[in-house]
Amino acid sequence: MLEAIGLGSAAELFDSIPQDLRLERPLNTPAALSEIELLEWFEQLGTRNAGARRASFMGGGAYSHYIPTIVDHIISRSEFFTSYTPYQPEITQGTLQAIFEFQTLVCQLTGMEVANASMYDGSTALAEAVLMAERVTRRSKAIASSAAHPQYLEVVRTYVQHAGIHLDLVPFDEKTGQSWKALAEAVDDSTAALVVQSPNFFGCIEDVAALADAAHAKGALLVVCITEAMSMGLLKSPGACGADIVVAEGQSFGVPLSFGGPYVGLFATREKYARQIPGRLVGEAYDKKGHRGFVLTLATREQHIRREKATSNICTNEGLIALAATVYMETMGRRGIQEAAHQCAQKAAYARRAIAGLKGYSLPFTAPCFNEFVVRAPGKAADLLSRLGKEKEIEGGIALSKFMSDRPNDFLVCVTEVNSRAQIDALIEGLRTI
Amino acid sequence: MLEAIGLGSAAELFDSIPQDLRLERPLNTPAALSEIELLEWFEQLGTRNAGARRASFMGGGAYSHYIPTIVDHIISRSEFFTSYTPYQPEITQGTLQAIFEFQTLVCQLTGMEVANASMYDGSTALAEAVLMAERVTRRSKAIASSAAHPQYLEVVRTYVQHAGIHLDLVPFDEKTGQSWKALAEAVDDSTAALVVQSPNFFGCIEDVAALADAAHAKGALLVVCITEAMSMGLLKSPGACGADIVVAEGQSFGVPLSFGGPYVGLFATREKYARQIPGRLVGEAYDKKGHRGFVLTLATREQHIRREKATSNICTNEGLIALAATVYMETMGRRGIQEAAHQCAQKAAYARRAIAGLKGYSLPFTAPCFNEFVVRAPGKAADLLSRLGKEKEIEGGIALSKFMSDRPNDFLVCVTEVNSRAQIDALIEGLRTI
Amino acid sequence: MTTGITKVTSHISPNEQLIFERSQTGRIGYRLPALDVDEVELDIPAEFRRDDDLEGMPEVSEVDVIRHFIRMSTWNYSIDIGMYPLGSCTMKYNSRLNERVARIAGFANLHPLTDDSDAQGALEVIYELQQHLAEITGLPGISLQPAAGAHGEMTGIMIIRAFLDTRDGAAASHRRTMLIPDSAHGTNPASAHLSGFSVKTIKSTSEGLTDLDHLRELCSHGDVAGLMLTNPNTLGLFERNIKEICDIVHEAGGLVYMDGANMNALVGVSRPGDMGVDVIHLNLHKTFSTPHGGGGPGSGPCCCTKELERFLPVPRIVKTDSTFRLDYNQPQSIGRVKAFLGNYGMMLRALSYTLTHGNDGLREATEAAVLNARYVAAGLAEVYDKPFAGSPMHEVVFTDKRQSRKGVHTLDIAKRLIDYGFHPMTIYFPLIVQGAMLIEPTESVGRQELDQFVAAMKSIASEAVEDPELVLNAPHSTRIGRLDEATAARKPVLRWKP
Amino acid sequence: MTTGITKVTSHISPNEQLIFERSQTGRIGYRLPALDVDEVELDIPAEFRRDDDLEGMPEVSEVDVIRHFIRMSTWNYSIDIGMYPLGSCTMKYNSRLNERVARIAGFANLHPLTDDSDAQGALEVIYELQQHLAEITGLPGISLQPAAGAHGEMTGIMIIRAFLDTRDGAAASHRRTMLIPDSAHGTNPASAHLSGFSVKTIKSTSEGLTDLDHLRELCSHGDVAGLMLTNPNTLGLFERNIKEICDIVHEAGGLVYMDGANMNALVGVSRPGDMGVDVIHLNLHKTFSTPHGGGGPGSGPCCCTKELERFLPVPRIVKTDSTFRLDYNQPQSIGRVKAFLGNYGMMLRALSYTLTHGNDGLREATEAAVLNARYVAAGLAEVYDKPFAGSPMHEVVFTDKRQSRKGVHTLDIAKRLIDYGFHPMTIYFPLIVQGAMLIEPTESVGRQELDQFVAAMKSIASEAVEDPELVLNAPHSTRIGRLDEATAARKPVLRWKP
Ligand SMILES: Cc1ncc(COP(=O)(O)O)c(C=O)c1O
Ligand SMILES: Cc1ncc(COP(=O)(O)O)c(C=O)c1O
Repeated sequence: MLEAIGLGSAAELFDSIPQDLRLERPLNTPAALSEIELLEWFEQLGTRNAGARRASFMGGGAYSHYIPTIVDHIISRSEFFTSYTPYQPEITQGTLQAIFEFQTLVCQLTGMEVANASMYDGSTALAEAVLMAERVTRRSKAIASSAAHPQYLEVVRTYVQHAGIHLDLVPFDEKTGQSWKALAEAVDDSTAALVVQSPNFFGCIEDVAALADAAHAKGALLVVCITEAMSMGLLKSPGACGADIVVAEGQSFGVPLSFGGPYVGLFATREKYARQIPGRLVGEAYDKKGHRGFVLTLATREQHIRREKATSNICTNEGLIALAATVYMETMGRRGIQEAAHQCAQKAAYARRAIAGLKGYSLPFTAPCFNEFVVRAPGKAADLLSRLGKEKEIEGGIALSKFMSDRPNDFLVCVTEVNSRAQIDALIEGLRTI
Repeated sequence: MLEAIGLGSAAELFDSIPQDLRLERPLNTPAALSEIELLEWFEQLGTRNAGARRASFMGGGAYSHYIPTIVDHIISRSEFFTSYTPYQPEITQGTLQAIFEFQTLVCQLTGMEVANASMYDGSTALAEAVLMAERVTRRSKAIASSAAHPQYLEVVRTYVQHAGIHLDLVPFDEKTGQSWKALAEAVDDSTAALVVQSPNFFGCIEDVAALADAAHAKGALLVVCITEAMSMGLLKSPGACGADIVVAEGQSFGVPLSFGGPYVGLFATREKYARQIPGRLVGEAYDKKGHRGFVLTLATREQHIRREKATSNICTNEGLIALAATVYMETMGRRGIQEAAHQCAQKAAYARRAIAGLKGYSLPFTAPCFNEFVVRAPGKAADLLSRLGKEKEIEGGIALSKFMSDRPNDFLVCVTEVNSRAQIDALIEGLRTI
Repeated sequence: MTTGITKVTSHISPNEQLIFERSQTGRIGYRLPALDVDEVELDIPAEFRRDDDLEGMPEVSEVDVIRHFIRMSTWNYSIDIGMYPLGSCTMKYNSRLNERVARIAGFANLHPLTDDSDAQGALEVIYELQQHLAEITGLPGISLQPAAGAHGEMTGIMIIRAFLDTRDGAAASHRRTMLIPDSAHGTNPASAHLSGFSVKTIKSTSEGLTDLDHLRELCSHGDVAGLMLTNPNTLGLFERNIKEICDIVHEAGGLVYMDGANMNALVGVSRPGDMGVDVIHLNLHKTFSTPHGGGGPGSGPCCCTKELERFLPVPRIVKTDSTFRLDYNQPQSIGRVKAFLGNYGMMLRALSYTLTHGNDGLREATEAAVLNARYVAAGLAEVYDKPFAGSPMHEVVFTDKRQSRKGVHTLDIAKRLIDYGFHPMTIYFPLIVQGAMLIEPTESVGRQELDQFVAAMKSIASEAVEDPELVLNAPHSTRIGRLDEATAARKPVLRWKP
Repeated sequence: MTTGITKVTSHISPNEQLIFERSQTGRIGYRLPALDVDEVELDIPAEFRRDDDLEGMPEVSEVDVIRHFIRMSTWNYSIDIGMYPLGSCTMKYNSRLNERVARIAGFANLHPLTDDSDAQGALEVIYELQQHLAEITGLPGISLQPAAGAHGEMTGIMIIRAFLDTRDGAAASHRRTMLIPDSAHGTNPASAHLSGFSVKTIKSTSEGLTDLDHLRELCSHGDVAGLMLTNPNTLGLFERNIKEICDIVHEAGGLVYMDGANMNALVGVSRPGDMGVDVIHLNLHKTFSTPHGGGGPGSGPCCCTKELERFLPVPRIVKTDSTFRLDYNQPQSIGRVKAFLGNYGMMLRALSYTLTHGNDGLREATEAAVLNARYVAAGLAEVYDKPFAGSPMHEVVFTDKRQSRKGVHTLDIAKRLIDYGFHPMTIYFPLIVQGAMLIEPTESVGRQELDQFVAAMKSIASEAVEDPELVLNAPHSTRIGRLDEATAARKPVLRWKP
């Protein structure tokens, strides 16, 4: 082929690069590995992740739920995972219809009217929600609950730091573990967004409806964030509570933990704000013969057309993960999501009650919870948990000291439908004996 | 739907079954398991197969070779694994073209002119070969090497017992481990088939060309059987040696050990015998517009048309496994199969030489081998191997006492490209120290 | 032409040559580790070595191979695309979970000659599945060694022969007649022949059932070794006289073999063992949902009475306390029918099927399968000729009698169905029914698609009247049209040549 | 109409409704273990509970779901079907091996908040990949946290801002101008805006390169924070003056950000760090072959100079001896841009890519990618307008200038390509080129298919002359025609409603 284009050597392909900028040595990276060698190497590295093998009660924004086998089979279809963003609708209807179903499912679960095709994850979705609230209200203050996921709050801070948005955090109630009262009190006429997570980082359910009234009374938008999407199978939808923007992490719906990603951010709002939504939207459309199809629409919001005035800079989103969530939601369906949520809540209640009864252990917060709750240990939670791991092969939860230096003995426990009673009893026994 | 067909209950669906033949109780099998429970159960059973975890030097008709990742991806395509036998060519060209390629690849490797769409496995293919030889020659005696795979010989015996075919076994040479001389001497004018396996069960390479001459001189057919298909990457093809029918076990080509099956039987012969072949054949065909396509052809040989006069009773064959073998042969390709065969032979030679040098160990047979050879241990091979397994986590080979009571100390060692030098050295060290 | 076609639309479909036509010298699609032992001169003499340098084997890259097969795959119809009404084939949904189970390393990497003690988990699977099949068939003696239905037939018939030879000694040589209904599948006579029996055909009655008088007549000569019967038979009808049939054969000194290909109509509802059947084969790739894979692999367990158990192939699997072992010491066994233990991977899938369905789920599947067939039968009765009045079980047979008056035959109707987006039903089988169309929806299809199927068949029936040419030249919407099979068979091209 | 169409044929394609239109009350596709703890009354008050019984969520069986998605999938074009010449998108082959690696249980089941000591293997993967990317870019400071290219841009630009604020203190408030070429991708200005910069546009020369004089002019006001440059630029041309460009910006007190979306032209051949670039993002879902997945996920590592390293997002990964830990103590960091550690699964795939290619393989891939683009450029030059003379790197831009005289525009040519079996190239980007067609074959396509592509493009060019209507109404062979996007945007229907 070189001859065909009149070149003598591969090197000549790079003539347009100035001599002094050409790398004249081989890259200092390893020589090629065969499949056998590569798999051996990765398998061996995998065994050095003890955490992945243990019965786990870790949540805090990433959850272990059962993933039906067909989810991975479907997202592994060549036509889905090796396909590009559906800019050519005539040959990407499969992806487009799946996204349209995803948007619908997200609307239905959140109780909202419009949802987009996905955001990077829950944390960036929350940040984009705050930016959107500023666009909608033309106000520059955001008030957020300090009981929201600490990493989510960090991401919001990063996103808003140069957007001229002032971010206020309100404390949570040390008794209940909730923050809605303080939030309701803090909202004022200059508030763009009231930001609450429910269930919050401590697993405590907030009174979202009350917040909606408070926010709307001052002309602010209520932004509701959900890290445990499964909770929507049991708890009143934010939409029904009056939320204006709902963001959630969709990992609970058929996405493996995978050390933190890729996950998928859900973003939903009211019809009237549709043109302020960040990211891609798929809509219904018809061809000349009247056949129904789907297309990417309202593109004038997006960076490739609106450039610096776009509603966001997002381009590539989490397509395949949104597909996994779609397959999950459709396979589990109406009854499966209810059943899974029900089992999460029941098993968590069982564990919570039993742990509360252990000598030296207590529950610092009184608010109702879904499948996560904070436990106060007799000693340092971090040490306790690391011993639980090493001695009992149990990941007992997340030490809050990771995020809050003033809570050395507290840890967050999460229980889902995949935790058998035997596992829960082993955890309780472990806590008792260690 | 019941109403739609005028029934009141599901029970009525079975009115045509006499009352006394209806099972009026639930089946005495377990109640339904969920995916979670089922996978846990099977995973746990899997851990109770210690043999599957060990470095292995077992061959004897089933071999550990590297399987490129894409093989399983392709055979897991819905369109391949959930498709039926391609009786409707207009909507099964994918399967048909793949089989046509399989037939071609088998012809090329075996050096023959026609190959069928697959048999159940190597052993049944061998039995069918003997039956075919009888049809072709109208003679009723088959002479087989006693150095062929013992289980293959058992299967042949079962198949021919009621077919009026007399099966003679000739002994192998205790020094060389070969049987071709004895076979050449045994053939006579009433012989339908001379049956030889090369490399034979002991790994010894037979002089196939010499046998072809001997067989043809008496008007008999030479049937060559190959259990280690990889050997064809290095050894002269049976076709080139003058074989009339070649059968082989195709498991070495991209098929997991899977405790013995499903595997795939290769069956190839001369053009002139095409209409005597058992099983399905795919051929080229054209439609009215002149488009090339593929169809099942020469069906008049088969049971669904010829019934008791068919060339075989086979109907369902090993389609998907033949596809795996096809993907394997095409992915490895010309150079990959040569390279894998080369590595097998080299690593086997390395191991063979080293073991021969161990105190108390010897090699009973002198014939050249490909990747399998017999070792004589100082003591009972079965005990030695079971200790190797339990103490060193190595499957050191196959004790011949499993098949031949008169060879207590001999065992069969197989080395392939997946056995690293470290593994081979561990085996040698294990033999030395145990 | 698209009148009433709701299930499919026309779209572009990729072309793809033969891999050999794509091959380019020097391309590779594999990578192996470098040889890690010092290369030596092998003791294999030159005349034993290949000298063609594997000329003609393809040289392609990995992406070439992927595109090659992915493109070709899109030309196939499959269960995952939709209903597959192939009568007698039981094309039901293949669960992904079963595929996953079959790939668990502890099974996939296990060598068949591993010592029993290091393969206890694998042996337990075999034992457990045998228990389930024994309960489902009512026949306690099981061998999972046969690789497919026909293989199971051969095994079963050889068991009958072994039994007779043992029972009657030399006299058995006069019992070499196997009775087989004219409606039987071709593998039945072929398998009987393999076991050294000559076949006599039993007529079917106008009802579509075994003709008892003819059976009695045939049984009156003392030469009957046995009967091979499919039940429900290949017309989808339950042999209501099965008990009497078995008695007649038994009284004549023969045994009864049942072809279990149609067990999807009976699981959890009725058991061959209770009917008086002596031996049966099952098709795990039908009733127990292991994938057909474009033609295989299958698995054809052979199930028999206690009395016949001793004749089953070796090895048998034995459980003592909680350990399992293979027993080769069965002097009366017919011997091995296959190397190793059979198509083990299919056993894993079948066990996963019975366990995920559970006992109630197995019966419900049977009910749904029969209900769906009845629903189609009712839907088509007014437009197509239904040769037998009896209510069908899991499959129903129609004919082209009415359409053929206009010159439209079963083959044409089948091809036209393709334009409607359906895989055709089984055609021209059973042979006794002129222009047979044997329809088996299975339980894996919902009412909506059944309605589409019935509508398509009705639409074709009217096309046969209004525009026969349209049907005669079908399919019109596929990438290739009807192929010239006659020429293909006359001048067979069975391989690519350089 | 099928003149010269060699790559595809028309075939039936299954239809499929929305899942909601398939839903039937009572159907289920899941099965969970029975609740194994005693059910208690939860302390969740009624007003906090859902009261809509999840009305409207689908109720379907497992086989319904499988058929639903398998059918829909067949409507998609994909890499595995063929060449995907989307300029700027680098649609290369996605290795199955990488997918397998990403699914290894030790990684897939690992919780992101696991203690470092129990996740050493996972952390080593991150560290190792960072080493490779640092060597490839020549920029030692790496963060793998950004989830995509645009996310990496935002991160990089915020790092520039943090640097300036630290260096200049209050004075930095006068440096709020980000220079961006008119040919840049839309994410560039959008990302700059997110970081609080106002954008000034730099002109391109008639050669298609950055206009140095204009750059100097813009840099003369003291307000320049930096420059965002894509190299090779979005016209596929290497910015031959890159060093000088960097000097100009640096002298003006700004920093240089390079959009690394086009690194597939440079890996192993030339390194941004050696060009004077301060920050760059990579797209693992382009250059490093992680699958696009119909729109994502991506991964957009941010790579910077030693000097800027301290501003990278937390946590950073630190290696001491042979153990790895996450370091949160980075006071000057811009902060977190995403929860947890980024799109980890993509890191596994990318590392698998660099390791299986090896250092020589990485360079060979670059050579093949550029060679393929050159080959297409040469093949099309005579029939399509090539607006820039310079020899392209990994992608080449053409326009519809000649065809538009006949009223045939880029969109029409793109749609007509679909009839020829190809996914269209990137169209109307970059915006500065009227009717742009940006073609990037990548290394994952062979000469045969390149020739088919060139032939198709030439054939369309002649159709544009001989039968413009044919092109204007394309595509003709797809299951749906061009959709009315205007109406879709005017009256958006963004969800199914009961
Ligand atoms: C009634 C009947 N009997 C026997 C068989 C043969 O089974 P197999 O194809 O598994 O050998 C079949 C399958 O086609 C069948 O339908
Ligand atoms: C030149 C260029 N820059 C930036 C981006 C944005 O990358 P991403 O889509 O991963 O956010 C793209 C991808 O479309 C691109 O082509």
